[in-house]
Order: sequence, then C-alpha cells, then structure tokens
Amino acid sequence: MYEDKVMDYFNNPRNVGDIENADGTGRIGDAGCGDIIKIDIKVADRHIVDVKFKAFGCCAAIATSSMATEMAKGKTIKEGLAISNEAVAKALGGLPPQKMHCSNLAADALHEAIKDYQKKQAQ
Amino acid sequence: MKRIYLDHNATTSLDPEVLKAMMPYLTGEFGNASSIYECGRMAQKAVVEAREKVARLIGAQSDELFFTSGGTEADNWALKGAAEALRDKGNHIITTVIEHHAVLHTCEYLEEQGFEVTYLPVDEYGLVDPAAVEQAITDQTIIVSVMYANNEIGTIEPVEEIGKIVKEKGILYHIDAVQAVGKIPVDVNAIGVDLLSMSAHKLYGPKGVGALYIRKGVKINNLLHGGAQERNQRAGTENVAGIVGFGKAAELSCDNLIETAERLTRLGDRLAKGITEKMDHVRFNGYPLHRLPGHVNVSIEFVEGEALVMSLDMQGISVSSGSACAAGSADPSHVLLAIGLPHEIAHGSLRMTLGKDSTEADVDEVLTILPRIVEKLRAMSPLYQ
Amino acid sequence: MYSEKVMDHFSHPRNVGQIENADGTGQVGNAKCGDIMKIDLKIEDDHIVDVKFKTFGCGAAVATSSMVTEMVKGKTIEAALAISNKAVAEALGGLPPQKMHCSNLAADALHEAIKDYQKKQAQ
Amino acid sequence: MKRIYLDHNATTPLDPEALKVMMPYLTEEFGNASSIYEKGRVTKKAIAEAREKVARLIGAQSDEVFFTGGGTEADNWAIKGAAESLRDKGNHIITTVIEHHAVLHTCEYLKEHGFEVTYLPVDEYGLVDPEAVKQAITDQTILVSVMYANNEIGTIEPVAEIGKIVKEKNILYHIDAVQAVGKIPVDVNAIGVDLLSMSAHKLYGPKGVGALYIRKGTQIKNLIHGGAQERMRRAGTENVAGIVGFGKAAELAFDHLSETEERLTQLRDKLLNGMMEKMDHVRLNGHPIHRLPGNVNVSIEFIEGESLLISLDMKGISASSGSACTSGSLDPSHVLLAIGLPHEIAHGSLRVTLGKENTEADVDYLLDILPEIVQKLRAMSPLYEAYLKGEGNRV
Repeated sequence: MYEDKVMDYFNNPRNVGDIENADGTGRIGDAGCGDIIKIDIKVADRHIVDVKFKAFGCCAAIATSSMATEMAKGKTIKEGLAISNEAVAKALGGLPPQKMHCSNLAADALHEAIKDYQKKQAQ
Repeated sequence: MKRIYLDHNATTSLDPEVLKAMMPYLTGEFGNASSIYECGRMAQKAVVEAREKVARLIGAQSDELFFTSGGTEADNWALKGAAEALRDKGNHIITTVIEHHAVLHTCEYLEEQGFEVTYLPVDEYGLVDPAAVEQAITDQTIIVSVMYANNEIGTIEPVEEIGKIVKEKGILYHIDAVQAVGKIPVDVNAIGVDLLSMSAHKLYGPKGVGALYIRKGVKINNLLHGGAQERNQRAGTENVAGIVGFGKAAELSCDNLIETAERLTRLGDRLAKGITEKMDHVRFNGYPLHRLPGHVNVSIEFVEGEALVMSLDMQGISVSSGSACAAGSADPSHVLLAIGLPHEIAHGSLRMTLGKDSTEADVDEVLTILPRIVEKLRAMSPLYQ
Repeated sequence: MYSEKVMDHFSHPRNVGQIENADGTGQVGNAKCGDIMKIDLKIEDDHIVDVKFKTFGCGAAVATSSMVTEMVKGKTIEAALAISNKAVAEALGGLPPQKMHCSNLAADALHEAIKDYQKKQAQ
Repeated sequence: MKRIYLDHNATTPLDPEALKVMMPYLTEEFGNASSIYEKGRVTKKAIAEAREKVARLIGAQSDEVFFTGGGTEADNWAIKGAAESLRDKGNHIITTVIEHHAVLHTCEYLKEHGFEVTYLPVDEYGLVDPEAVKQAITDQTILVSVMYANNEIGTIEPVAEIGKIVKEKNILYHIDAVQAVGKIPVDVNAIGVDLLSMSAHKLYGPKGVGALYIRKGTQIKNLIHGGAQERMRRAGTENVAGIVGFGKAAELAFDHLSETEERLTQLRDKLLNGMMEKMDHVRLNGHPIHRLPGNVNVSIEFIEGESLLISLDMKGISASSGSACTSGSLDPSHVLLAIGLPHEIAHGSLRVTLGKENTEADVDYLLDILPEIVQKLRAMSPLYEAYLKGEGNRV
C-alpha cells in the first residue's frame, strides 16, 4: 500500500517535536478523516533555521509532515511557501490515491506556520 | 520474524483438516453435483454430507440449509427475498445502527425500493434493547434483523429475548450470525429465528462459501435465478470443494466449541488486563459480560488507528482498527460512533480478535510491543501535549 | 442415485421382448416425461404363463418394467391386479423421489394388459 | 475401470497448475484482501494479478472485470442491474429462447416486476437471426442479451453482427459467454459488448467463482450490497484462492487457445462422423461449422437419453443428455425443443463435450461401445418395434 520511503519516514520520522516560542506555528486539521498536523518554525534572517512537527494521523499524514519539515529546513521563506503538496508526495515516491487528500496537509501546515510568522513580523 | 495474527474477525486461516477434506474435490472428484453419472453423484453425496454438518452446528435440519457464495450474499438474499415476498403484508423493516454493511447497505437499497427502515440505537455497550424492538413494531413491520454478535466490538445481542417479542407479533426474524456461528453455541430453535446468515471463512473454513438457514415453511423470494440447484432456491453450480470445506469446518467447530470459547475468553481477559496495567488513557469498547470469546476492542487516546496497525504490522502483529483510514472510508467505524465515541477516540481504536491457534505467548508479545508503539506515536501527537 | 437392485434390473432386464398374438397387451405412455411401456401377456386357465415388456424410458422406467414382469410371471390374474406401483418400487429397494411418478407406469401397463385380455375374453 | 470424462460443458477438472497457484492461499496466505496489514496486501496483490489475466483473455482492461460467485450470479447481476438502472428509459428486454436458465429465469423474474421480454426464436441450427433482433427493437428496448455459444448444442451465435445493430440503437448489450470464454477467441471490443458473463469452472478453473465484464462507463445497479469490495460494485470478502485459480486458468486458456481449439475440433468431427457411419437414425443438433470445438450433440431415435447415459456411465463414460429425467424437470431440453425436435427425439439426445485432456483413444472407445448400447436399448424399445413393423410414424 505504501512505498518504502513512506514507511521509512513513518518509522523514523525526522524533526518530531515542538519549538519553545516558535517564530511561526501552523496547525491544520481535517475533520473528515481526523488527521491533525502542527508545524513550528524558527526563522533567522529570512531562513527557516529550525522546523518541528507533531501529527495525529495515519502513516501518510506522519510521513508527509516529516518530509515537509526536512524539505523546508534551511530554505528561505519564499522557497518554503513554494513547497506544494504534490512536491511532498513526489519526494516520498508517491502516495496511494485515497491518501492524497488527508495526508497532504503537511505543506498546508507549513504555509500556515510561515503566514503566522509573517503576521507576527507585520505587527 | 514470527507473525502473530490477531484479526480472526476479518478472516481465519483454513484449518489443515478442512483443506484435507477439500483436496479430493480440487483434484479427481471434480464432477458437477447436478450430473447423474458417477463423479456427479459423488459430488452430490459430498454436498449432502456437508449440509448435514453445517445444519447440526446451528441445531437445524439439513433441508433448512442453503449454500451461498458467502455471508454477504446470505444477508442480501434473506432481506431482499423476505421483503419482496412480504411486500403485500407491509413495508417496514427494523434493524440496528451497528449491523454489518451487508445488512445496512441492503436496507438502504430496500429504502430506495419503497421500504421503510428503522435503525434502532444501541447503548454504550452496543446492546440493543428488546423493549425498543417492541416499541418500534407497527402493523406494517414485516422483518426484524438483528446481528447475533457485533464484528467490531464483540457484543453479543439479546437475540433470544428479541426472538420472543418478534414471534408473538408473527413477524419474520433474521439474524446475521456470521461472527457467532462456530464461536459460541447457536441454536436456531432456542432463539426462534426464521432466517440466519453464516460465512465459512470466519470459522476456519474457505472463503467464497456461506449459507442461509431458512426455517421450514418460511417462504422468501430467490436472489439468484437460474438452474434448479439448492432445491430451486439458489441457482448456480455448487462450489463443491468450498461446501465440503465448510462442512468440515462446521464439524470441527462443533466438536471443540466450548473448550475453545473458554480458552479464548481467558486469553482475551489476559490481554485486556495487561493493556490496562501498562497504558493509561485507554478505554474498552463493547459489553464486558456478554461478548465474543477472545475479542478485545480498545480505544487508545491521542494516537490514530491506522498508524497503530501499521506499526504493529511492522513488528509482525496483524490487528485491525475502526479508524477511517483503516476502513478505507472517510469516517471512522459507524459502530464506535454509535456507542458514543467522539471522532478522534474512534479513530484511535484497535480491534484484536484471538483465534484457536492464539497462545499466551502471543498475548504477552503484544503486551510488550504495543505500549512502546503507543508511547512513540503519542510523542508525535499534538493532542498528547 | 439408484439402488443396486435398480441398476441390476436396468443392466440385465428380465423378460424383454414381445409375444406374437399375445392374449393381452397394455401400452402406457407418459407424455409429460416421455416414458412409454408396453407389456404382452400369455394367459392359460387364469394364470399368466408368459410376460414380456418393451420400454422407452429412463433407468427407473426400464427397471420397474423388468421387475413387474418378474413379479407377475406364474401368478393368477387376481394376484397380478393386486400388484401396486409401490410394491414394484419396494421390490427394487426404493426409487429416488423424482423417479416415483414417471417410472411407476409398469404396474399400470400390466393392469392395462390384463383389462385388454379380459375385454377379448368377454367378446 | 478407466473413467473417461466427456461432459466438459457441465464442468471441467481443475487444472493442476491452477491448483498449484491456489495452494498458498489455501494455507498460509489467508489474509483478508481488505485488511491493510501485510497479510492483507499480499492477497490484494494476488487478486490484482488474477484480474489482469482474466481481462487479457477477453481483450478487456483490468478495471472492467468484477469477480462474482459464479456465472449464474454474473448473469443475474448483469440483467437485473441493467434493467433496474435503465427503468426510466424503457422496460423492454430482448433475449433468445435457447438462453441458459440463468438468463431465462432472470428474465421471467423481471417480467413479474413490470418488464416486457421478447424471446427471439432460433433456426434449426439454433442460430439467432440478427435481422430478427433489429425488428424486435422498440423505443422501449433497454437491453439485448444473447449467449455467445449454446451450452447444449454448441452453436456459436453471430454476436458481432448483433453487436453492430444494438450499438447503432445504443442499447445495452449483454452476452452470456460462460461456454465460449477460454474455448474460442473472445474480444469484447471487437464485438462491442457492454456486459459479459464468465465462469471459472468451465475453463479448468475452480467452482464458486466467475466474473462480469462491465465496459468502462457502463452503469448498472449492484446485485449484492454491503462492503466496499470490487470497487464498491460487488460486496463480500473476496474468494482469494478461487480468484487466483481463475486467473491461472484464464492465463493457461489464453496461452493454448488456438492449438486446443484446433485439436478438439478435429476430435469432434472424428466422433461425429464415426457415429453417423456406425449407427442409423442419428441426427446432429446445432450448427455443423459454427459450433464450439469439442461439442457433439446428437439425437439417437427410439431410445431415451437417461438410460443411454446410465449405460455409458457403467462403461466408465460421463456424458449428458437433454432428456427430461437428467435435467431434473419433466420436459426435455428447451433448446432441443426450440430447434424443432419432437419430444421423444429430444428425449433421446446425447451431448458429448470433449476437453483438453481427451485423446483420440477416448473417441475410439466411445465409438466402440456406443452402437452396442444403442442396439440393446432399441431392442427394448416399443417405438423401435413399432418403427420396424412400419406402424408407428417417425414423428
């Protein structure tokens, strides 16, 4: 059902955890299938220097969150926003069709975190 | 890696003795049971013997037993056949919210055909209230269909009490006994049931064969039309090897039913006790006093079911979950929602169903592995903070 | 499907044939399932001294005709008339239920043959 | 005593290679194909592979093949499902008088539920006239169901021609191909069929499993409701071992189709000619050319089918007959009556259907013992006696 890469990111997820007083936090929940993903980011001179995630969800939800954080780490804000759901799925070697919707929240959560950071900057 | 199979409600392994009984009909004895020459008569004889064994398992007579391609077909035939045959008497059907989809989706189909269906609620243990059945009955009621035991939470329903009520009102009584037959004593006459569905692959028999018990004198329309097989009530060439396997499985279950039930009840209690001791924020689903032997359904907070199932799978343990993803649907199990679990708790449910080959070592292995996995998943869970 | 006795009477039928200018002939046909039976009788001082049969029909039809001729040979007219379909089937160790109706013509054919004889006597 | 099986239209022996691939799924690989853990994924994959093999045998795509509990269920599903989903467009169904009971009794069931059914006649060979199909079509017609080849007399129907006619009027087209698939080339796209029924135990696969081909885009109501199996169109735990056996049987049939077809056609013609030479008052039923390889159906006058079968059975030969007694009903085969045979001639029919394991020696053996048996039964037959005396007329 799942590609080996997905199982790897599910089994040993990268960047699990929270960041004390993170610069931005994104939290996305899918009422339908019940997955919930939270991403915290630390930003220094426009670069995402640290990113952590927490996920309540199926393997795909956990694997995509883990992959999204790995893809975002060290990138600029602009590059972070450019990371799409498809890119995350592709980086994992693809996802079963029925998993695309409920597990592609990771990129959305990342974008939420970045928007949260930008809003705080604007104040 | 030693595999531990704890999902016997999904399906069971084919008992080697059952396979042995089937082999002749997968090799030399391939005759069509309707043919009159020798190998046809051999096949016919084998079907007759198997019919007797399956009938004995539920206290029925041989000619009240009709073979089908499985439990789902038996449920479809019972409900559609009865509804059609009794249409002029009324159009109301009573069932419950926690029935298997084979019953629920068939009832929804019948609603599209102009029937009214009442889906009775269940209490927090998944028990149907016989009084509720009585209140729901109207002069239009033609069928009451209540499952013998629930496949997800293992609760055994008060089928005998319901039987008395339904009998008094002269209404046709169907029971989906797919999860009960072979695991606990089932006696169609003690319950006073008219139609009862069974499935071979739940009691160590082959997939692709089941049966519908139809009490003598009860008339329902056919689901499958065509040849004269099964006394003109279920057309189609008989699946001889499958039927023979079902017969042998029924015989084996009949012989060791009580002691297996007792052993599995003890094993199940051991598993449940171990889980309570080793993990917090857990809650057991289903009726503790009257449940299927070796059936444990537990909701583990802050973690999602599919992730649990996959993690256990990687450690060689096969279980199932009521979570949406596991069920391949958008919603978690309708049964867990029906007994009042909130969505995310329902998502975090785990069903472990032991079988006749399960051992204490299996249970202990699970009790060492499961807590570690839950801990790891909770560490990742935003809900756990 | 069939008992040993039926198979025996089917594979070695007794009294097959016809009798030239028989004293009584009975032919019974069942349009429904297509079996046809003919029995010829030779009668001397109220006894059936010879009996032959011809049958177009299934295994049971052949066996019952053969059995009835065996049961009646040497008997008086009266005794022959008393032979019922059930008696023939019992003598054969029973018949499958679906075979009772279309194959019990033998006794009827016998009774027809006797009536034919009695009619000829009356002229 | 050596047994010779000559009734392959009734059922066929399970091919040992099919049994071999089934064995793992009758032993350790018992997982439910809907389960998400590894044991379930293994069986799910096996089903996908089998589906591909069955699809290839009829030139279909994998996702157009839906597994069922057998050919009869496939026929019921196709016809009832189509009728129900097209009810608002019309209520007229066209089929033929020689269809298998799975189609005929299903149509009778629909007649009780407000549908009109036209049963097209057949000619003396059992052939349906495409023109007759055309004439029978009305604006109420929603379904045409014609069998690919007849199970009793072996006649192969002009399904492609009929397909063109039905397509022009864009009416749904179903074919009961239970007797054709695996024996002669079947290509759903060449025929332009929308629904096609198959049964594994007719092509050396296991009993208890079949399939319905549903052309992409064709919508028919489900027959069996419940779980989400077979992409929500046929509920019920998959019969994994049966499906895998069906897949292997389909693969073997696909690989050896033409050579088996040719060999059985030769054997068939040798048997038929031998019968005509060695016995008189014998007539062939069904079309001499457009007929299934290996199918011989003859009427042998003055004798009754069941007694013929029992005699053959005692000599080790399994065959079948259209006589009432064998079909378990009072009437002789509706197919033989439909091609115009009088009752008693129909009663005296013999169907011999050769299979891939039959040899020339089997045919010779039958040709050896059959005349003797016929002679013995004719000696006991009042009809033959009447014929010899010139009394009875031969009708």
